[in-house]
Amino acid sequence: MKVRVLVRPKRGILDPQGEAVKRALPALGFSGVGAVHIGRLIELEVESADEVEGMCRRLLANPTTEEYEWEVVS
Amino acid sequence: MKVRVLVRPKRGILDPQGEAVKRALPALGFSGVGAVHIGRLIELEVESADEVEGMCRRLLANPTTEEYEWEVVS
Amino acid sequence: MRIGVTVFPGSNCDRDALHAVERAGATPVELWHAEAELKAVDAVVVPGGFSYGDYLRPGAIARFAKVMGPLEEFAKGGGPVLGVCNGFQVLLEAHLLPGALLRNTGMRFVSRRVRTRIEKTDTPWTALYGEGETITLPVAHNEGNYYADEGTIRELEEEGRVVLRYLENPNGSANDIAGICNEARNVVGLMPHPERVSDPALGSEEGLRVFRSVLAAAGAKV
Amino acid sequence: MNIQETYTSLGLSDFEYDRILELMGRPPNYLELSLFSVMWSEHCGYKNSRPLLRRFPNTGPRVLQGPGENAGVIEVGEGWALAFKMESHNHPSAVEPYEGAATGVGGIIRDVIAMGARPVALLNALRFGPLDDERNRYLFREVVRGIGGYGNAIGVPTVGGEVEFSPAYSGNPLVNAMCVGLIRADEVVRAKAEAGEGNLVVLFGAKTGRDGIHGATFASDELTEESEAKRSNVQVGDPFAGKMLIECSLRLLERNLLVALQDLGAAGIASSASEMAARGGVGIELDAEKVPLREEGMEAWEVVISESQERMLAVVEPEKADEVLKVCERYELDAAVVGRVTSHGELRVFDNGEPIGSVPAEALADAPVYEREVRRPAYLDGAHRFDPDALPEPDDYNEVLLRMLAHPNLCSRASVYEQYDSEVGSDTVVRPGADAAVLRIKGTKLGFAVTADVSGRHCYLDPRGGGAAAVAEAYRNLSCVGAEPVALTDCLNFGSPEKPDGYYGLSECVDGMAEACEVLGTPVVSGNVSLFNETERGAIYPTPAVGMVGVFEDVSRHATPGFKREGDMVVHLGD
Ligand SMILES: Nc1ncnc2c1ncn2[C@@H]1O[C@H](COP(=O)(O)OP(=O)(O)O)[C@@H](O)[C@H]1O
Repeated sequence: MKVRVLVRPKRGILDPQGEAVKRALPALGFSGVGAVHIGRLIELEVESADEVEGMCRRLLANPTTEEYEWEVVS
Repeated sequence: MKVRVLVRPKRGILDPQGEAVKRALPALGFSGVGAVHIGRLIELEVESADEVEGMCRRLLANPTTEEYEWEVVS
Repeated sequence: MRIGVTVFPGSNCDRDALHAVERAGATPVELWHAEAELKAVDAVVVPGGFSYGDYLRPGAIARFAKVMGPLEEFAKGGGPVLGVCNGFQVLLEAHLLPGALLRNTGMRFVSRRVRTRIEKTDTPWTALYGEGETITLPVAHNEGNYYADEGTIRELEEEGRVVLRYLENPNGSANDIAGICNEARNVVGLMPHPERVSDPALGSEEGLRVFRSVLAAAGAKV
Repeated sequence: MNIQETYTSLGLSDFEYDRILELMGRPPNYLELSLFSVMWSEHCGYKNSRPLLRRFPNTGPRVLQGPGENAGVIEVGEGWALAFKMESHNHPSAVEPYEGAATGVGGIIRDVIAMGARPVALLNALRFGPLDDERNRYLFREVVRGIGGYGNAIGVPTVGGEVEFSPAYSGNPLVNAMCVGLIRADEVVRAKAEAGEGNLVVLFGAKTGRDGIHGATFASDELTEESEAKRSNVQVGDPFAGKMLIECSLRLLERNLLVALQDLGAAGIASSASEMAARGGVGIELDAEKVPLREEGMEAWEVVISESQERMLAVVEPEKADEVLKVCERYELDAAVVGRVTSHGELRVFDNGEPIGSVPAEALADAPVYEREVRRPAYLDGAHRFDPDALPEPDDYNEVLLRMLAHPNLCSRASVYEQYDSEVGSDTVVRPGADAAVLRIKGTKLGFAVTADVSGRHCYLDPRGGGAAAVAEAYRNLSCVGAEPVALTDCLNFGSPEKPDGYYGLSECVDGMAEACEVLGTPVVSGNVSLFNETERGAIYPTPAVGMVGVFEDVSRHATPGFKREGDMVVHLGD
């Protein structure tokens, strides 16, 4: 089955990438953009979903700075 | 409104991150994982969804190597 | 004295660290990532580079390598461990040190020399410096912006665990932190590269005392 | 598509197709035609530049290997030698700047590994259009990021380079990368598949995908709107795999497990194998189905001409093959025996035992050579009528000075080189910011200096003088840090040679460079040619980038710019 994991910076943690994108947008003529946050998208083919939670906690996200969510997509 | 953009390597384009993670997983004690693909998750606050498509094309994704999809999440 | 230097796939300052260890007067020992043994070393350096390409997050994959098991035990048993740059990132991922290293606020790789101050000399890796001494060290990294929650930062400061501080902050690091140690003070992580300024042929030897310190500390114990 | 459309789309002319028919004695199939198209492209076959390149001196007392191998090699002393080469990645960088620059760096590193050398220094020569244009800013930013992204991660210091901006490069940036490797003089490896029949061909490194199929043909075409559509086959660099490839290759050589080694570039396995066969005067048979693949459903012809990055091809004695595969496993690289050396002198490709292509290796190596028409361009007359005395006298010299210092072509390059790790390896004695970078050779007093130089504008206004000046500037830069200049590599970036104006610039620049090389005693030991650097708006300036290497007997005796002490005398040398 295919699993999708979304990893994003924890609230309150500095997100230099998001900041940089936010600053770049007006120069390209895009206005009206508020907060921008950038994280990671991880897509995995797994045999069972049992290990996904463990993988997220131990490897795919850094609990100090990031939060994650995951779902089975197919 | 809040928009979520998922950016991933185009099919056929080498995804060195995904390859490296996939190769490392068994040694980390995670078995039964097939393909792994790593991309970016971008979350934006926008006033209207009209400009999102343009932002994706011009800044958020690199159309040469990446594909993207987006949706309004709230 | 034998000092081990770990080699992960993608480590690229391993040879530099081995060279610095040798110049300091110790026996350099290569510790291959896939072997779960420390070869009876007296101290370990986790060198810089891009272990596993920095893919996923710097240090995230390396911290699961086989060599890390015995290394963690060694560290918990009080053995001196130094992480430099990517090595620092590995030690953070392995929770041997608190906090994390985020992207530089400038969003660019920074490679330059920066002035730093030795804040603490009661670690095995800084013993031969003077407290408050200023030294110039090279930095070269994408993710050197030290972050920890407020409580942790306060704890680090109060317990005197900020070992090295930038006088010219190149990356946005909290409290200008360039290096920290664990509670027991035997595990030190530094973002700048002392091994690159450990040879007069390259114009500076200001970093060599990092490696000499651990030798001196061991000598004192024997 | 009929056959003519097919070979035209592959960049072959009617004349060239007729010649292929003659050489083969039958019509080629698509795989065979693809091979000719790549091996006869300018990038690999030098069909427009070969007669010009013969004008360069390429021997000297310190030259161990001149042009013709993966890189040139010079002797330093005490048994040490340096292998180096410069190469262009202009077109890929115009299309996808980050990956184009990154794979350019990766490619030149593999050329140096193929000589058996450990890569120890990188340089680059860059050209972009003016920075007031968004696209140019994007190209500049991403190219620099790509060079750093690859070089920093693979752990080879980027110690120098040069960058200039001019409208002549708008839409056609130049990205030239140079790598220097260190090797024992008696351990230089050559990419010959000799030592006979029965030896095995081993492919190792990354898996093979559909990357950059026909990239090399594309690289020798003019950039048009249409090439935008070809972008899906962009190659992506993986410096992590590149790092493993360096360590693995050096370990294989150190343990004496290889007969020959060759990097994979344009047209992948097939072209590398044909080069090895041609150089060794042997044949090679490849089994496409043995190649480790990244993608499903690849056709055999795609497999053998794919340009996936981070791969090497080696010739191995059968009894050592297992050991070779084991070493590759240690470095977590894919490896497989994909073929064998034979005596028939052909490159033959099989798919599960079915022959799918067969070409005499010699024929592929024997690209046609064109002597083009040379005509002095009319613009030169106008350009030479410039009268400096007609310039108005500035009111305020201070202001003019400040404006000049702030000009992108004159200002500090720190914002570029601070994105490059210039010290990894702990051998960098003089970092970027001086006239040339200086590195030491560990365990000895020896050292070397490197620099990259050229002024495109000078070459445009006076091709012969500009070509000579590029060599002379490099020579001066090395002298200024105290090194003895020894030899150079170059990358000839020009417009279309099919236009007499363009060919004039190329021919004159080469003459000027050759003359300077003769006079200064610095032979050309390697190089690369990038032609057809044109957009709808015209050709770039003639830009023959020069990368020169000098040596020190005692590297501690180097000099750096910058005034050292108050009271020292300032002397002006020359006129
Ligand atoms: N693209 C680049 N990459 C790395 N270093 C560069 C680059 N461009 C310039 N430099 C470095 O900046 C310094 C100044 O460059 P330049 O102005 O071209 O010097 P010069 O005119 O003395 O040749 C040199 O040390 C050079 O190596």
